[in-house]
Amino acid sequence: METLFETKDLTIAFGGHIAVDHVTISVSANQFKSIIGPNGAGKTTFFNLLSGQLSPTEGEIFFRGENITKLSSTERTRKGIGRSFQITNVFPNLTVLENVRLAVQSQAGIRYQILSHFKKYKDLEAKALEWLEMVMLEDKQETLAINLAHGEKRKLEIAMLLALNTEVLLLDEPTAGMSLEEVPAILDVIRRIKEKGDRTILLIEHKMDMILDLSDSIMVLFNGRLLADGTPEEIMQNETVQSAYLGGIHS
Amino acid sequence: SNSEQTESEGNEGTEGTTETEEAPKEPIKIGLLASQTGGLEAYGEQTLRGFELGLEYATDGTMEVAGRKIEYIVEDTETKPEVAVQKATKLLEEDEVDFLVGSSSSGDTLAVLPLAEEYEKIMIVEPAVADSITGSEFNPFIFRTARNSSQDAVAGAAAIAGEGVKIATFAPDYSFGWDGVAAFKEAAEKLGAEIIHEEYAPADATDFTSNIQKIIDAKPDYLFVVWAGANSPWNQIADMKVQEKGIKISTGAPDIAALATMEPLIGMEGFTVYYHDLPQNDMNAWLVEEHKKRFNGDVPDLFTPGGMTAAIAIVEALKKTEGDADADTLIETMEGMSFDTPKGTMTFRPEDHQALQALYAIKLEKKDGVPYPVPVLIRELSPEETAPPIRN
Amino acid sequence: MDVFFNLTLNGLATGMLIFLLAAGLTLIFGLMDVLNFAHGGLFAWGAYSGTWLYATTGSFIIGILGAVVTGLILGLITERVIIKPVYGNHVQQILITLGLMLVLSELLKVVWGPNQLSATAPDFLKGSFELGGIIIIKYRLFIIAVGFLVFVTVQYVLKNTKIGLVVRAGVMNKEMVQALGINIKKVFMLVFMVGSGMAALGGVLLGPYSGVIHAEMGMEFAILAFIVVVIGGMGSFPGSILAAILVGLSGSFMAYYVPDLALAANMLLMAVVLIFRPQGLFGWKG
Amino acid sequence: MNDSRSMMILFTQVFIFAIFAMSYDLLLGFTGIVSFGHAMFFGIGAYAVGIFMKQFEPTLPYFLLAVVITILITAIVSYVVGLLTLRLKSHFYAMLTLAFASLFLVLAEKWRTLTHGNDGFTFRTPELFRDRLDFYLICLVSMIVVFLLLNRFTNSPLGKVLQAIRENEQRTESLGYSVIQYKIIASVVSGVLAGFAGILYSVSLRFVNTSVFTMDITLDALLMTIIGGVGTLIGAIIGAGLIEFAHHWLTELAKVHWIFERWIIFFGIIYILVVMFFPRGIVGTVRNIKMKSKKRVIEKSEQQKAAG
Amino acid sequence: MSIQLKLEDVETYIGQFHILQGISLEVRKGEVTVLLGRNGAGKTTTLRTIMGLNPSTKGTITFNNEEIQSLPTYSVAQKGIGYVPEDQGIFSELTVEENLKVAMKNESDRTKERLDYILNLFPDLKKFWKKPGGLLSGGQKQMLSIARAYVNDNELLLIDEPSKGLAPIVVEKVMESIIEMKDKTTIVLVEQNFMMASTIGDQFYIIDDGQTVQNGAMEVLKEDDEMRRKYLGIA
Ligand SMILES: Nc1ncnc2c1ncn2[C@@H]1O[C@H](COP(=O)(O)OP(=O)(O)OP(=O)(O)O)[C@@H](O)[C@H]1O
Ligand SMILES: Nc1ncnc2c1ncn2[C@@H]1O[C@H](COP(=O)(O)OP(=O)(O)OP(=O)(O)O)[C@@H](O)[C@H]1O
Ligand SMILES: [Mg+2]
Ligand SMILES: [Mg+2]
Repeated sequence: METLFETKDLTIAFGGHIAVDHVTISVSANQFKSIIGPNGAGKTTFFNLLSGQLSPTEGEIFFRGENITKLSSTERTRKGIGRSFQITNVFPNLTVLENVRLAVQSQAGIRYQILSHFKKYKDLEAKALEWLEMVMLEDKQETLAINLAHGEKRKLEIAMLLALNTEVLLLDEPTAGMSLEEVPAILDVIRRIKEKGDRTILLIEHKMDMILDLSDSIMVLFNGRLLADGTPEEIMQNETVQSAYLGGIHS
Repeated sequence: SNSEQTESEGNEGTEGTTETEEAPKEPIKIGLLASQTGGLEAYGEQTLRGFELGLEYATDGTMEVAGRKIEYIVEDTETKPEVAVQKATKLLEEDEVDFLVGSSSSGDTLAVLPLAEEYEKIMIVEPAVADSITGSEFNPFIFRTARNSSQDAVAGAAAIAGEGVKIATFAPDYSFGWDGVAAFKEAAEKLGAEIIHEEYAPADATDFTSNIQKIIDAKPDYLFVVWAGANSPWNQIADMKVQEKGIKISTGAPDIAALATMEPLIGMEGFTVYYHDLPQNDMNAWLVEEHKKRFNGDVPDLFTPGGMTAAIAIVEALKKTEGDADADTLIETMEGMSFDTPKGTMTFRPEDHQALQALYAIKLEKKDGVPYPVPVLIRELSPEETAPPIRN
Repeated sequence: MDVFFNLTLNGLATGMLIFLLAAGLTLIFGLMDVLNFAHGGLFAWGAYSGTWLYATTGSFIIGILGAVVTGLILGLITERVIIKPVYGNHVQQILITLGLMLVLSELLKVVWGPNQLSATAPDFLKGSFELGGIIIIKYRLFIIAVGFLVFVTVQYVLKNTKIGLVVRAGVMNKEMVQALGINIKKVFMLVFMVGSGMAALGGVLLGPYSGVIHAEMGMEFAILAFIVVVIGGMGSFPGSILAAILVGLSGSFMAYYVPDLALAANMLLMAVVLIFRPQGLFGWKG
Repeated sequence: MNDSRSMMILFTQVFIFAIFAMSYDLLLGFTGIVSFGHAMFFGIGAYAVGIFMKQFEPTLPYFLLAVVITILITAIVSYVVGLLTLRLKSHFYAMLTLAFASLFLVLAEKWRTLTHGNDGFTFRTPELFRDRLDFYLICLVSMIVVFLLLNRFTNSPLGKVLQAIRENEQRTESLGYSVIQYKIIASVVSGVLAGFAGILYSVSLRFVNTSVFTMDITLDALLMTIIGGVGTLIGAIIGAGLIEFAHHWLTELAKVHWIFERWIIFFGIIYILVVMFFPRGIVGTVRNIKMKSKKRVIEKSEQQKAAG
Repeated sequence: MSIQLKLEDVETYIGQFHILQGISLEVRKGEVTVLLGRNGAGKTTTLRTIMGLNPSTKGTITFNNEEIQSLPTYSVAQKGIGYVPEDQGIFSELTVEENLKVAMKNESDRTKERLDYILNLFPDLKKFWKKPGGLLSGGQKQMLSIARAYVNDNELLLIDEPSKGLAPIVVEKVMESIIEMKDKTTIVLVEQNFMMASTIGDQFYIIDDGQTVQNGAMEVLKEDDEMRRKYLGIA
């Protein structure tokens, strides 16, 4: 299988605290990989390094063989690495539709257009609506994002990522706080994307059933270090994972 | 075109006939620009009071000259050039004034000067002090009854400069200060003095001790201070023991409110534009008397006689033209015109229309019953003596 | 060497004076994050009321206390009427406090007239003495002492009570602080009052420093206070005092050694500090 | 007729400040950047014209040259200032712009051969601007053109990204927009337009002095924008009108009744009342009310549907 | 068992939106009452209304036989009600220590004891004692938020989705801690993790469209597949 991206000795330290510690992985195209690990293990930080929110103190990141370590998050998004955020991160005083439309607009490469009036971009809006329907948020399209309930914000977050239509999707606890009823629906969306087979997905989650259900492979971070990387079965057998992460519930 | 309009309107009632005594004449209108709000509002108030009294005095209370009534309209410039221009335009366009008088700040006045020329109306500048008003920015419609920076400087120099005297200057770091020092330097050097140090400080500074330190280091005989504005250095000059180090201080005495802050400088010799008991003449006596009567016992202040002078200059000129307010006629009349003022006789110099006037060499003294140091006359500096160079 | 000492001492004193002016703003702007453009109005009211009280009663202490009380009262009214509706909204704060500033400084003229007033120190603080070539101005020593005292007191209170924390927490998340059982409105009101009282104290102490007070002094010194709070790092008292002393010293030394730049001294200092430390001297990172 | 002449001058002033305030709104309302130094661009324009008209000839070619120079300088300065948004956040950025504007003020004060310091200087303008009616029309047209341009600009895809930056800078970046470039674009457009307003201002006065670089000028823009309603453009125009006219009427009243002699108090009270009754500025609040009543109508009809 | 908290027909508007349209519930002392419902149903708003953060417009809220619906938030909190908000409400520029310090009502030995207990429960917090709250990981923030509500002796705790973002082993610990303190502290819990909700819950209420539509003992819900499917979308 073709390797889509890889990290070499990826490391970041905040002051004295090493949050990600020499992590070397490679992810092949169209794979579904999950990342698990205790709170504070460095999962989100690892995403931040991949998406360019943070730059590493050491190590490199390659995307399709190209070294992208020095690229900004903007450039990485344009290259095809999109992400969602663990802490809801939307445009609070814009409507739900406008939020998604901004993502669609970026995806369409309409960035510095001044002359053509925005209203002409009906199809952008139509596309944005499609994404909203996909996450079951279409009836909230005129609501300001700040007024959404928590779970609704999570859905918006996902819609914005999907609208970017990037080849790589980095999903940071997409369903945290989402209701029991809707988790399956969102999982469905993710599954469908996976099944189309043209996306590479990295997922951070603490919901083990979901991870086991979706993942081709799982990597485990512990104190910033890569503890294990393997198939779901292998990982579930891992002693440390059992005792220090899952605890009694899954044993 | 505007003056045509005024005339045709003025002639409406008497169309076809030559002017006769009985025909009711249009009033003379004067537009007064002054700061009535903001930092300079005290100056504005002085000018206004003086002007009102001046009109009364000059017309013997009739408020008429050559058969024409005199009206005046006051506008507040707020010490902002753009407001000054707006208000001046309003006076010229809407009220169709025949004269402008003003204003309290040099900046406002400079902004208005071109309007006088554009509308061909006489503007009496009072009490703005910038040299450039009758210098580089001069136009023939401008007459100034106020003294200018150079006159101040000449007076200041006359009070202290002499052969071999070493002088340091201290002034705020903006046009007013630079102008004042430059003019002083010229005048003082003419008298044989030497300017050994020029010190400037931001006008709004809190701490002047560094500047004073440098002046002390320069060891002059005199320190000549050009200062205006509320934030004054007098306290710190006293605290730094400048006088104890054998450096005599000199400056222009300001208005009464500011004199109150000059307690530490008692004994200082300098000059002033006006203090109410300095000029000894009937008109000044009248001014002091009337002013007290009208403004519950207050005496006229630094710029009150200036306002009065501006009024008198207008009335005197109109008397001479028999009520004709045409600018060209007025210019011809006023150039070289001498007239009496609370400060004695003044003369509009023909070249730059600056009124030559007396200033006063004074000493600050403590007087019983007066809550501020009082300027006491050393000698009157004659108009000829204080005549500034012509620079237009 | 004498010159150096003179410049240092006077710069330090001026710095302390500026600190006194900025201390109230460090609370109101730095800690509470209220862009209070009317702060200068409080200086001026402190200065006028204090100077007037001193002149009428003959007691400098009464003057100072009177100024502080005036500041507290004005602070109370201001907080209740003007600031309370606009917490957390900088745009509205700018407009409403600028309005208040106009009202405050014009009212001064209604009460005390448009003229500047002279302000003097009491006799025991008047004048100066020389100590081996160094001129020491008594009032400046007094200012240094008061400044130091204010700094120590405030620092002690902030370090030994939760109040500073509560205010900062309240600015970040007002609801949560209340959900923790704290009446944040009352805390804000008290802190605002104290800040206003300190502004008035700065104002009344400024009077004898320059010898005059005038209605326009407010805006002039308010900008200086804002500079100090920002380059010190928002809400940090050690930052404010350091920044104030830097402003004082740079003013003093620049006026002596590079007089051409003295006019720009404060702004240059601020530009340099901010370009090299974008969060201010004692600002938190991030 | 005469009365309207005087009004005309007032309106000219309104138009000029409306342009200035709109340029400020682009920063404050649309991009979320607070600047305390906007006067620097205004001043650059004002002085460029003044100096050219004074030092050379008051002719149209020189005027145009002054315009070009203004555009160049304001563009360069606003580019640099815009770059600094990268480093400095909120208050710190605002204060830095204040420092820059103050340095321009000092420069104007000190470079006396050119500027005559704070006394300033008068100059003649090209023939075209001498008639006040013509100039009034020029300013009116300029304001309309600037409004239309900015309206188009802010409603363009680019403008939408600016609003996104105002809302959440970091998120905008991760959507694939290069935030700093947008901020610089906004800064430059705003700076150049402010410079243009400065040009018109000094032409209207035929005089320029250091007051064009002062904090007061920035505050004017700030107040007008906020009173009208930030992020609305039209609000900046209404704000400019309101402030200029309130000012005009209050000073007139001062002559009529002594109560208004301290008219500045009433001026201050107006600001306070605007915040209390129009918390989002006049346009913002009115729009809000309209939107609410529209929603209510929709809700009602929905309820009726549900009931029916 | 006595009823500690009671809501009767509570309605709440946010702006002009009618969010709560009739919430009635009874919370018994020493029990864990779980609020369930889909996204946007009004669970969070219910907790916020109890806290006085979104004041009710109708109905009564009684806590220990005292009506509290018109009290300001801080008074409600002072009555002994602790709150863990859904968005964690961390003071991001304050350190972990300072976050806890703001929350502490006093510095008694009892508080210190509780602090020890908390730091034992969440060792991460001890590790990052001096770190600004905003820099913590998502789960660590959640721990801090819970910890803030735990430092005081509260009679009632309102906890909004505590398990969100926590590693399974930590969820377990939180569950244990809740069970442990049940006898002293009554708990109202909003929780999407049904495993957790059903394990520790005694009573349940289902909220739908701003109304309480079902309630009963947790045991009942566990058995009733139909009800779960209808309101919670799970079987
Ligand atoms: N900007 C930062 N500065 C300092 N420390 C940080 C920063 N970001 C993260 N950390 C620290 O790095 C560690 C890893 O954090 P990270 O957010 O990656 O954890 P995580 O694995 O995503 O945890 P969780 O499951 O709780 O979300 C944590 O201890 C956190 O406090
Ligand atoms: N400030 C607000 N303005 C307008 N509507 C709001 C506001 N806050 C919440 N809402 C709406 O109120 C409804 C209930 O919100 P609430 O947060 O109580 O739901 P919830 O049950 O907690 O949902 P979740 O499980 O997603 O957290 C939602 O539809 C939400 O959109
Ligand atoms: Mg995380
Ligand atoms: Mg919720």
